[in-house]
Amino acid sequence: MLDVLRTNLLSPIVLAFTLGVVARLARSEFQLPKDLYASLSIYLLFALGLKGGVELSHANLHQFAGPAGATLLLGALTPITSYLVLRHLGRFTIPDSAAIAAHYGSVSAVTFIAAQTFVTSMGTPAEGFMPTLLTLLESPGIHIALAIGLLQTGGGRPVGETLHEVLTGRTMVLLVGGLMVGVLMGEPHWKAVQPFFEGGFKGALTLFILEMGVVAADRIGDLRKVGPFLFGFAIVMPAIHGAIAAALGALVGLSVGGCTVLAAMAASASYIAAPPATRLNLPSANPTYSLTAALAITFPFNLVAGIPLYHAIARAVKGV
Amino acid sequence: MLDVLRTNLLSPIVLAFTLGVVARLARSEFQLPKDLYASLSIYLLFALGLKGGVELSHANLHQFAGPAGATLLLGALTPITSYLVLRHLGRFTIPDSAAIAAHYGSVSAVTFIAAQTFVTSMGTPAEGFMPTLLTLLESPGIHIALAIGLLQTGGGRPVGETLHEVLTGRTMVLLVGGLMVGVLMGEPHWKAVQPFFEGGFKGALTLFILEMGVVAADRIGDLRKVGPFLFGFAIVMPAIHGAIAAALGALVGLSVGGCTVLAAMAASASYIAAPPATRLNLPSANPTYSLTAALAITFPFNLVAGIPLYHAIARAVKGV
Amino acid sequence: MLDVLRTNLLSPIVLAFTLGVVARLARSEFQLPKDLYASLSIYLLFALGLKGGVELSHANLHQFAGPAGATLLLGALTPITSYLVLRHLGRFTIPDSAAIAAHYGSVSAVTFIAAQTFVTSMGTPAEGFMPTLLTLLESPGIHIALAIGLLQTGGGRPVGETLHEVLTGRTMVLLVGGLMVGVLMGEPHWKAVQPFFEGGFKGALTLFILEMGVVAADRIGDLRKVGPFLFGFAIVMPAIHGAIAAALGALVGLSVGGCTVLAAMAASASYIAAPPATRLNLPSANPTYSLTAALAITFPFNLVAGIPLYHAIARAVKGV
Amino acid sequence: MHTMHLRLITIVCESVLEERLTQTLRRMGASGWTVSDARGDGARGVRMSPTPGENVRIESLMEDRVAEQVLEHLATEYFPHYAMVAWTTDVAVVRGDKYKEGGKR
Amino acid sequence: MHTMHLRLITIVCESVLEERLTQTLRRMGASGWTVSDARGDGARGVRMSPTPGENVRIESLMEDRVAEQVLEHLATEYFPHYAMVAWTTDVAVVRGDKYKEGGKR
Amino acid sequence: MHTMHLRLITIVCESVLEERLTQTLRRMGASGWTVSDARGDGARGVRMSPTPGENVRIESLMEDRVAEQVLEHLATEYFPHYAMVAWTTDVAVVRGDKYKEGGKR
Ligand SMILES: Nc1ncnc2c1ncn2[C@@H]1O[C@H](COP(=O)(O)O)[C@@H](O)[C@H]1O
Ligand SMILES: Nc1ncnc2c1ncn2[C@@H]1O[C@H](COP(=O)(O)O)[C@@H](O)[C@H]1O
Ligand SMILES: Nc1ncnc2c1ncn2[C@@H]1O[C@H](COP(=O)(O)O)[C@@H](O)[C@H]1O
Ligand code: NA
Ligand code: NA
Ligand code: NA
Repeated sequence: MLDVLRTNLLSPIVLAFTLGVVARLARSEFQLPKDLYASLSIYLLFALGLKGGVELSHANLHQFAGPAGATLLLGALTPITSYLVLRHLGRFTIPDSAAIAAHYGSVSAVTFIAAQTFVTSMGTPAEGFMPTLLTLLESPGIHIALAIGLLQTGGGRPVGETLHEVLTGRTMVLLVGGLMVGVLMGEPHWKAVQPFFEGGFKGALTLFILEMGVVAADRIGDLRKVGPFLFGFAIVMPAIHGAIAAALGALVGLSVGGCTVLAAMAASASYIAAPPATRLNLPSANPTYSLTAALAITFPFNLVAGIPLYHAIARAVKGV
Repeated sequence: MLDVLRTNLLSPIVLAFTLGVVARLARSEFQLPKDLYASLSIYLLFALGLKGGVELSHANLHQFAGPAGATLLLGALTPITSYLVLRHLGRFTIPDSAAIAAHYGSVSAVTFIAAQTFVTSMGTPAEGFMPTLLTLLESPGIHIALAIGLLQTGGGRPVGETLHEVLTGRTMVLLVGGLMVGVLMGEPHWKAVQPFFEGGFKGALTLFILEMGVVAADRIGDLRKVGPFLFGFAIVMPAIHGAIAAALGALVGLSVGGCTVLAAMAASASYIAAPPATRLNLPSANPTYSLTAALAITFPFNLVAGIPLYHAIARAVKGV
Repeated sequence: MLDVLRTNLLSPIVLAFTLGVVARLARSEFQLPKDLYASLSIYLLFALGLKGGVELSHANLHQFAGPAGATLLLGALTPITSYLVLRHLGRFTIPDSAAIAAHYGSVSAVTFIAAQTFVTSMGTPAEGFMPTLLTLLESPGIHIALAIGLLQTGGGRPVGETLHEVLTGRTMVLLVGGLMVGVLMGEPHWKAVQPFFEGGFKGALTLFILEMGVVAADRIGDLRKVGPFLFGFAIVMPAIHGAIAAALGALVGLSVGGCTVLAAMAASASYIAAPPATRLNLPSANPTYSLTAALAITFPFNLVAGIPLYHAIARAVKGV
Repeated sequence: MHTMHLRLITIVCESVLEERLTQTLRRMGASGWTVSDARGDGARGVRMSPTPGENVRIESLMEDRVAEQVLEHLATEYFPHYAMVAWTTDVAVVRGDKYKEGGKR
Repeated sequence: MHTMHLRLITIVCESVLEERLTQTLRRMGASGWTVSDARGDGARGVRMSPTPGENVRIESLMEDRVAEQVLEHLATEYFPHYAMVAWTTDVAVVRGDKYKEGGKR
Repeated sequence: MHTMHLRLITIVCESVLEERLTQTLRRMGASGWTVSDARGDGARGVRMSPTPGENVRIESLMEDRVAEQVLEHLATEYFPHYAMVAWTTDVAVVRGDKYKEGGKR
């Protein structure tokens, strides 16, 4: 376990994140141009989708139903546990509890990618259909959490609008679209675009995560505002969700790698799809809470310690 | 032929275009950042030029005169046929006819690239000097069409200005410049930059065409405004121009691949160089007509059906 | 030597620079999108740092002290010689002399990269720790020159601010940070990101330098304003600094490649870190002087003739 | 030159509101709008997007009466919740009819 | 602080016109201009570039008399053909001489 | 709608000054500012960055008195050295207290 942690700490991803944090703490003005950040994220998501699609076309689809069910279950469970803990233990307001729950009920694609990279380098690659699970997990949690918040406060704009925004957002278009393109085009065509979409993947991810370090560190000043409860929540809740997901994954027959990645997904908090949806639907929720927790606490926790932890749990429950 | 069509339909290029269209029709807000779109287009044009230049330095130049003459002939012919058909059969105004003719008299670099990719994957690569022909075809058609329009209406700003703009525009600088750099640097230097300019080419093209799908679908609402005549024009005229070009190509000794690519060039309509030139010179022409026809009808037609069609014609006229 | 010059003139780097110049002189509007330019520079610096770090982890560190000392010496010497020559021979005002000296006392990362590329292609690669030297050379010269200027005029804002800006600027974060990430991650992790950071390097550099040609040519009109003295200075001073650095490099045991690169660094003039620092600290200095000299004279001089010259000098002093 | 007086309303707000506000402007009678990207800092200092300080700057020419209603609407529905400022300026336009509700479109 | 009154003309138009309009401003006597990128929607709704809604926003400080002439020129030469709006505002500047035709440059 | 009159100061300058000027605005009593990227040309025509014509456009709402002081400060400290223009406009805002020095923040 310690060895694994060390290997993980010296991976380009974790090092680049740390560099971004250090630069920001040294009050450097450094940041990626906005369009480069967006471009990298488009590239990463589309590459992920394409590769996932190509693998999906080889995948054993009768093994897919169980994991898909488990994923949807997690998508319903995690926003509810998050909401209950925040509202009743943390004494947050209804809008704040629902807004934070929307973030933790959804998923962070970068955490997913980091977990995929990690399990591959550990020699325990995940199933080919994992990116498909990612697309299943993104949206439900946001809607369940927002629904709770809106029902409790009795306000809200048409739910259809939000549903549409999330389902047609950048992540969905690129992931689901990429998956379909990948499934349809097959191996020979994939070979032609592989140097671009696979060869450059890890390097582009490194650059992207460098900026995530800057952005996360930018919020370190807000950690005070967040308070000790939310701080603890942002570490303990992911760990619990991760453990549940790893066990559930084992139950439905996922490999060690698959369990680890599913755990990382359940444990992660969205910071792309959830923020605008909550901002527009629960305007009285304080965005500082959810974004600081998701970006400055949970994301680095998962990157540095969470993923190796879920891997250990997955090995334990799989008995290897 | 059906087999070829199927292979083409499942190519990353056509699939990515379709994904962009579907995303837009589902009212997704997804689009590439403006600067990423521009960057990809710069990369593609420069890579095209460089590779073309390296190939040109090996090419059999005494075979070049015929194809060059054929290209210039097409550059003079296609704007005139387009203008006459639009004005006299379609009953468009003089400015509208001239503006649309300027688009169809010039050439779409992306269609050219798609055709190159297609013939290579069909095992019938085109001649090394094709990118040089592309540079010959871009400019004349625009000027001839604008000249017709301005002569007929008797207005217009100094023709030198427009000529200068097109000749020093992005496409020309990158294509002609890239060609020269490619010719001069030779093989060993090319090897050093090849991973960047060749390895990434098809992947970058896929991403670029994804956005073209979005942009094209954005104009689908304008198809009504365009009317049935222009709709038919935007499919039939390219097919005719393509057939003429394929025959002409065979006459001057081009290979099947070369004939196909020349046909795709003649059939394609510019949506980069022509729009600003017509907008500034023929302000009373309605840009909705030309852009919708070029982008939302002719471009996808060529991509999906036109290129395989020209290939079949080229095989027929070459008797293989 | 002539052969070397010819090979250099036909390298993609020099050809791309020339293309940019020619396009601009033909009054083309072509330029890279601002964000692409920034993105390429971020990529190049970070790739340089990473690769340097990986090499540094293999480097013979007891050979490092001498070159490091030599570099710091050059960082103190070059701004002073520049200032004295400009002020007393060139009769520039104090602020103008100091501002130009700040540029020539610092270093141009692109010139460094071009020199690295050149010596590698000559079969005389430089030491693995050269990027580390680059980081040592960037900052001191700027501060020494500004200090001279401010002491002489007796104004100025807190020196700490400027120091902080330069030390936490983009170049430093990416180079120093990249070096550290590279040292820490080691070979196996480097392999994973190498296709992105090494495979694409030369191609990306070519595109970047194309834009530098445009930017340099943009200032050709300002050459008149610069006057014959500064014109001569921008060629002769680098040559002298380069010769001194090559000799100093030989003295502290650098290889021919290392001497050449050190010379190119000393000879080069900063146009990224120095301009904002001088603009904010010496507002009465005319930025046209320093930028035109650095970008439109010294940079192309080094690229085309300087680097081969320093290579010849390095061979001479090393007696090979 | 015959000019006409109109009000220009300028709204600076979190970029997430762009779509919603321009639709609101249209619904309330504005004939058009212009948007540009901006960054800024103000009283609220909340960070509403992962990349902080991303604002949009929306401008719209309209009749005084419409401007009044828009300000009213913003003050009630948006000011309490969102990082936002808005101001109006007197401006002169040529062919002002275009900007009137029901004006030639 | 001694200030002076000038007119600020703001033109929002299709980006293809940027070069031509700034040259026109200079020719008609403006001492300078500022341009930023914008997007928008208006009465015309034509899409004039492959990527729709790409506008520029041009601002220029000038004397009232010059502003009149510029508006006149825009109204005759450009308004009928191009997607465009323009308005003028009264503003106060320091050292206004700089902006006068023939003023110190 | 109860509105209040304020001054909007607009500064267009070399982008290198952004940080310094916004800090100055804050120090002199402005409650916030909005910045967007711009390009332009003017009397000076010096090129102050490797990529020429990169300006920023800074806007800030403030009381008349503060605006006076800011203009004064710009005119003395910045105008002689930097490529820059600044102007002020009369605008109306809702809930103007927010923008007063010592106003609710
Ligand atoms: N006094 C001001 N002048 C100009 N813009 C302002 C001012 N105050 C706030 N803003 C802009 O409005 C946004 C939201 O402000 P606030 O709601 O005060 O946090 C800021 O990010 C600024 O872009
Ligand atoms: N009422 C308005 N207020 C602000 N900007 C407008 C308005 N109407 C049009 N515009 C801008 O002017 C451009 C052209 O408008 P139009 O000529 O009306 O199609 C639009 O894309 C908008 O950016
Ligand atoms: N008359 C003007 N109207 C609008 N903006 C101007 C004007 N003059 C100068 N500017 C802007 O201010 C910047 C600096 O101007 P200057 O100090 O005159 O060189 C220019 O780059 C323009 O963006
Ligand atoms: Na989650
Ligand atoms: Na054509
Ligand atoms: Na130097």
